[in-house]
Amino acid sequence: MEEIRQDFPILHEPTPGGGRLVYLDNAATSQKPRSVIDALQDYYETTNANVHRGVHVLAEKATQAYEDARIKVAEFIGAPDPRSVIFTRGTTEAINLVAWSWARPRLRPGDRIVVTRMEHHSNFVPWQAMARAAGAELVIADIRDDGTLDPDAFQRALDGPVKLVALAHVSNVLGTVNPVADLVARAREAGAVTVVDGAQGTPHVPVDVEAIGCDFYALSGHKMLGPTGSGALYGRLERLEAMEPFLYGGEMISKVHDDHSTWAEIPHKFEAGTPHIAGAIGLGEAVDYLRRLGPDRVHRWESDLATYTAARLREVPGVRVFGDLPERGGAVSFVTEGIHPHDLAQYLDQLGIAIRAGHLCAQPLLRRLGVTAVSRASVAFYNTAEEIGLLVDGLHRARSFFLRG
Amino acid sequence: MEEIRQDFPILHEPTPGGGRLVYLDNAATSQKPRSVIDALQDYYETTNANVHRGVHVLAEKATQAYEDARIKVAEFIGAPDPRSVIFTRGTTEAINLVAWSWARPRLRPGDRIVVTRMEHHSNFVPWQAMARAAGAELVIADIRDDGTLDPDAFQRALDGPVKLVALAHVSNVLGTVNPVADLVARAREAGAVTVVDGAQGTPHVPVDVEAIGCDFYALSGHKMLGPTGSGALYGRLERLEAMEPFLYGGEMISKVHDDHSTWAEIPHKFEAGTPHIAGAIGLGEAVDYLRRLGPDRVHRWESDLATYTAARLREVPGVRVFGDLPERGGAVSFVTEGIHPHDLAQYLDQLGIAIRAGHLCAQPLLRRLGVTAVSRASVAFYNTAEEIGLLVDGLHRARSFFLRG
Amino acid sequence: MDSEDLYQEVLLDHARHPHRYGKLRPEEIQVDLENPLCGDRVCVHADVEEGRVARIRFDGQGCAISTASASLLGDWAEGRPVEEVRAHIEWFAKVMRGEAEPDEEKLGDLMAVAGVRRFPMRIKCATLAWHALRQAIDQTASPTSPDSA
Amino acid sequence: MDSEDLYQEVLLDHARHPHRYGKLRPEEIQVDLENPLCGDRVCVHADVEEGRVARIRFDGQGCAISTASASLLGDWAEGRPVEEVRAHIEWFAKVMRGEAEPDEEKLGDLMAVAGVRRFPMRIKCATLAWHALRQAIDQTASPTSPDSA
Ligand SMILES: Cc1ncc(COP(=O)(O)O)c(C=O)c1O
Ligand SMILES: Cc1ncc(COP(=O)(O)O)c(C=O)c1O
Repeated sequence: MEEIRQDFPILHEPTPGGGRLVYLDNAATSQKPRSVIDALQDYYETTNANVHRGVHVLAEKATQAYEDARIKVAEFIGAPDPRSVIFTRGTTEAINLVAWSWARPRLRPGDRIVVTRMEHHSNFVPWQAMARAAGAELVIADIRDDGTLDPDAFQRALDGPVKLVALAHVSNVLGTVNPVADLVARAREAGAVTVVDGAQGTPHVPVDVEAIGCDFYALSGHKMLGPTGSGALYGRLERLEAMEPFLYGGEMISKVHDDHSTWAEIPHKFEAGTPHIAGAIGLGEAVDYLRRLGPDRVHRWESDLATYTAARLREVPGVRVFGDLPERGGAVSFVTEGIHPHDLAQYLDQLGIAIRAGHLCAQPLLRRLGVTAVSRASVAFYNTAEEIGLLVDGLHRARSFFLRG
Repeated sequence: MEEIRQDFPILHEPTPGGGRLVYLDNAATSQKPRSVIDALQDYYETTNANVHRGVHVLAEKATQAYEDARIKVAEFIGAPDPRSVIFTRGTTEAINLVAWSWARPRLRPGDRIVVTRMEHHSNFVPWQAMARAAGAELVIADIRDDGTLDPDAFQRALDGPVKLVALAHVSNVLGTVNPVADLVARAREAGAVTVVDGAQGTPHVPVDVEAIGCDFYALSGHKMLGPTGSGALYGRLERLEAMEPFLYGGEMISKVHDDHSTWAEIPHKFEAGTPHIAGAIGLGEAVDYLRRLGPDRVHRWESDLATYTAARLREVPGVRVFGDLPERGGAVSFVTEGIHPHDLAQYLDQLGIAIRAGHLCAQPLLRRLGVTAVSRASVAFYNTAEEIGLLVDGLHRARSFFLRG
Repeated sequence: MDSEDLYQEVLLDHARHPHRYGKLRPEEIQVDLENPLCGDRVCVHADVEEGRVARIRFDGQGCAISTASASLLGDWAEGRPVEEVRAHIEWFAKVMRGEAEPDEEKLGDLMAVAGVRRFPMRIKCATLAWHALRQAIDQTASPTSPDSA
Repeated sequence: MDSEDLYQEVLLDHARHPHRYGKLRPEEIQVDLENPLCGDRVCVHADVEEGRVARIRFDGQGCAISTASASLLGDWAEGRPVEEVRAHIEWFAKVMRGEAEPDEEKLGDLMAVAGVRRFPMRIKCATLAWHALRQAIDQTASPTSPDSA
C-alpha cells in the first residue's frame, strides 16, 4: 500500500495545517500517479504536435501516441474495435454527444426516455432537455430504501414506447453498483437504445461493454487517474456510423464543398477540431496503471474499504448513512444530525480531511432521500483503513465542536 | 532570442537525424514554454481537485486558479468582464457553441449567413450545416488575388437578410490579417451578429474584442502556448445571457426538478461537466508569458519574419507563394513546381524541418487558389531568420533531389 | 485558517439558536433565495414602518454560517433606517468581495461573519440572507426606487 | 529513416514518369478515390479479358509515393489473372499494416513502395491506387462475386 501511495505525489504534500492530506473526494476527481504526470510532461517536452494532419516526425509521434491511447481505452473497457471509442472532455460531453447526435433527430412526440432516480445531473438533464424539446416523456425509475434500483419500477418504466434508457453503472452518491448487464438486456428487449453512465464505473469496477451489451458507455478520464479534460464515449459501430456529427470543423470532414460536406469515417467524424492530445495520451497511461493493479483487485479493495467506511460512520451517534449495500463503488454519503454537511466538510478540511458536501449533482435523488445536502466520503484504492479512522475521529470532534452548548 | 528559445524544452530535443528541430508548424499548434509545462505539473502534484463544488482546501485552490485563469484570458483579449469568457476545448468547440446555441434556434428559412472564402473548416462547416438545417443561405465572400478579402464582395454579401457573419481574424493559410474592426462594423450595420475566428488571432496579433466590436470571439489555447484541449469563447454578456445552453449536466444548472431545470448564471451555464481544469490554468500561464513578451512585439517580430520567409521562398525557382501582403500572421503557404507538398514536407522532415502540407482544413480556399494541397511554413516568435535560411536550403536540396533526372 | 477561527463562538451561538427564525406562511414570504451550491435556502419577511426596518423574520434551512449570518444581520438591522440598512448591506458585500476592509466598529458581532471572506467557497453562504433582506426591503419600502432594479 | 531510404531511385523514376497515366474521359473512369488527408486523387480504368487484367489506365494527381505506387502496381498487375491480382492486393495491404512481412521475391520493384510502411502517415498514399484497382476489377470481372462487397 505504501508503495502505491508513493506513486501519487499529492498525497505527500503537507496540508495548510501541516498534516498529511487525507483525500476522500475521489468520486469528484481522482488524484494522478507520477506516471501520468510524467507522460504529460514528456509529451510537451518531446512530442507536442497536432495530430492526423502532418507528415513530420512530431506529428507522426503525436498521432501514434494518440491512437495508441484509443486502443488502450478500447481494450480496457472490452470494446472490440478502437474505432468505437471517441475521445471527449468527459462523461458529460460523451452523454451530450449521444443526446444530440443519436436522440435528438430520432425522438418523436410520445416517445419515452427512461432514467433512474439515482442519476447524476449529467445523465439526467440532457435527457430531460431532449424529451422536452421533442415532446417525449421522461420516466424516472425509482430506487428502494436500501439504495438499490427498484427492479419492478424499472420494468414498469419499460412498459411503453421507450426509445432510450440511460442509467448509471455506479451511483456517485449511494455507491450502488447497478446490475447493468441485466438492466440493459431488459431495456433492449423493450426495444430501447441503452446509454450507461460509466463516470463512476471505469474508476471502480471492471468494465466490459460487450458483456454489458449497451449501445453507449460514457466515461471520465479525470476520475480514473487521467488528466482533466479527458474522457471517452464508447458506441456500437453501427450506431456511430448511422449518426450525424455533433460538432463540425477540422478533422471530421472528408470533403468540404461550397454547398455541402461529407464526413470522415468514425471515430474521426465525432472528433472535430484539435483534440486534447496530451489528455488522451495521459488517459492511456492511466489505463496502463489501472491494468497493472488489476481492475478486480481495485474493485475488491475499494468496495471493502467503502463498506468499512459505512459501518464505522454508522457507529457515530446522529449519523445516517445512505444505502445499505452488499457491494459498493467508492462513495459513501451521509448526514449528521445538527451539523450541516458544508460545516462538516469545512471543519474536517481544517484537519486535513477532504470530503465533499452538497447536492452532489443529484438533486432528483436527494429529494427522494429527503435532504437538500449530504456529506460524502469517497475512497480510491490508495486510501487506507487508517484514513477512515481519521475521518471518524474528525466526525467525533466535529460533533463536540458544533453540538456543545 | 536565445533566451526565449531556452524557455521551450522541445526546441532543444535532438531530431531523429541528430540535428536540432526547426519547428515551422506553429499554425497547427504552438510549442509550450517551461512555465506552462511546470504549471500543469504543479497543478497535478499540489492542487488537483474538482472545481466549484467543494469546500476543502484543494477544491478551493483549484477553483481559485481556474477562475483566475478566466480573468487572465478576459484581460488578454480586452473583455471587460470575465463572465464573458467560456472555457472550451478550442476554437472549434467555441464556434459550434455559437452555432448550436445562438444560431440554430434563431435561423429562419431565407436568412443569410456570410463567411469568407478563406475560412478554416471549423468556421465554415458549422455554418454550412446550420444553414442547411434551417433552410438558410450560406454566402461566401471572395478574396482578391493578393490574398486579402475583397471588400466589395463582402459588402455585396451583406446586402440581404443577413443574420450572422463569421470570419477569421487571421488566415491560417494565407497569413492575411483581416481588418476585423471595420468588417465587423459593416456587418453590424447590416444587422448581423458577428463571430470572429481568433484561432490564429490570439497567438499572433494583439486582440481587443471591445475594439473589434464583435459579438463572439473564439480562440484555441494550444495555438498560443497553452495546453492541448484548452480554448475559449468570448461572448457579449447580453448575447450569452439570452442563449439556451449547449451542453447539459453538472455545474451548469441552478435547480433540477423532475420535469424541468433552470440554469446557472453565465459563464457556468455553458460549462457543463468537469472542465479541463489544468488546461485552463495552463492557458492562464500561457497568457502571462505572452503578456510578458508583449503582444505588439510578438506581432511585429512574427509579421517581419513571415514576410522575410515569403520573400526568401519567392527567390527559389518554381516556388509560388500565396498572398502578397503588407502584414502577416505567422503562416506562409506555397507550392513548388514538380514536388508534391507532402513529398516536400517529408523530405524536409528528414532534415529536421517541420512544415505542414495538405489542404490545411481550408478546401474552399484551396479550390479558389487552384490547388488541392499546399506547403505551409508558419513561424512563431521563437523562430529565427537562421531557421528560415535552413528551410530555404532544404527547399533547394529537395529540388535537386526530386527534380534531377 | 483554523475552524475555531471561522466558527467563532458568537457565530456558533447564533447558528444553534438563531434569532427571528420560525415558520413563515407562504403568503408572508417576500423573498425566497437559494444557494445552488448546497441547496441552502433563506426566506424573509421584513416590515418597513416610517422609513425604518421594523420587523424581520426568517425561515429556511442552511449551514451554520448562513443561519448565523441571518440572525446577526437581523439583530443589527431591526429598527434602523432603511437607507442605513441598504448602505450597510452594500458595504458588507464589498467587504466580502475584498473591496473594502472590515471595520470592527461598524460591524460589532458581525465581525464573526466577515471572517468568512477568507473562505471563498463559503461567501455565498454568508451573504445569502443579506441579499434576501435587501430585496425584501426594496419591495416593501419603495417599489419604484431607482436602485431597486 | 532517411529520405533516400523512402524515396528510392526506382520510386522517384516512376513518380517522374509514371506508366499508364493519362487523361481519362469521364465515362472511362471506373473508380475515383481521394485521400482526404492531402486531396490526392486516383482514377482508374481496368479491362478484364478472359480472367486476366488486360489493360490498366490511371488519371489524377498525387504525391511521388501515390503516383509511383500506381505506376509500379500497373507494371506488376497487367496481364496477370484477376485472382492473383486480388490476392496480391490483399496481401500487400497486410504488409502495409505490419501484419505480414514484405517479401522481396513477391514484390520486385514494389519493394520500394513497401518501404513506406515505416511512415504511418503516408501509408494511405501508397495504397490509394491499390484500393482503386481492386474496386475496378471487382466491378469489371465479377460484379456478383461474393468477396467484392
Ligand atoms: C455518475 C456520474 N455521472 C456523470 C458525471 C459527470 O462527469 P464529468 O464531470 O467528468 O463530465 C459524474 C461526475 O461528476 C458522475 O459521478
Ligand atoms: C483559422 C483557424 N480556425 C480554426 C481552427 C480550429 O482550431 P482548433 O483545432 O483548435 O479547434 C484553426 C486551427 O486548426 C485555425 O487555424
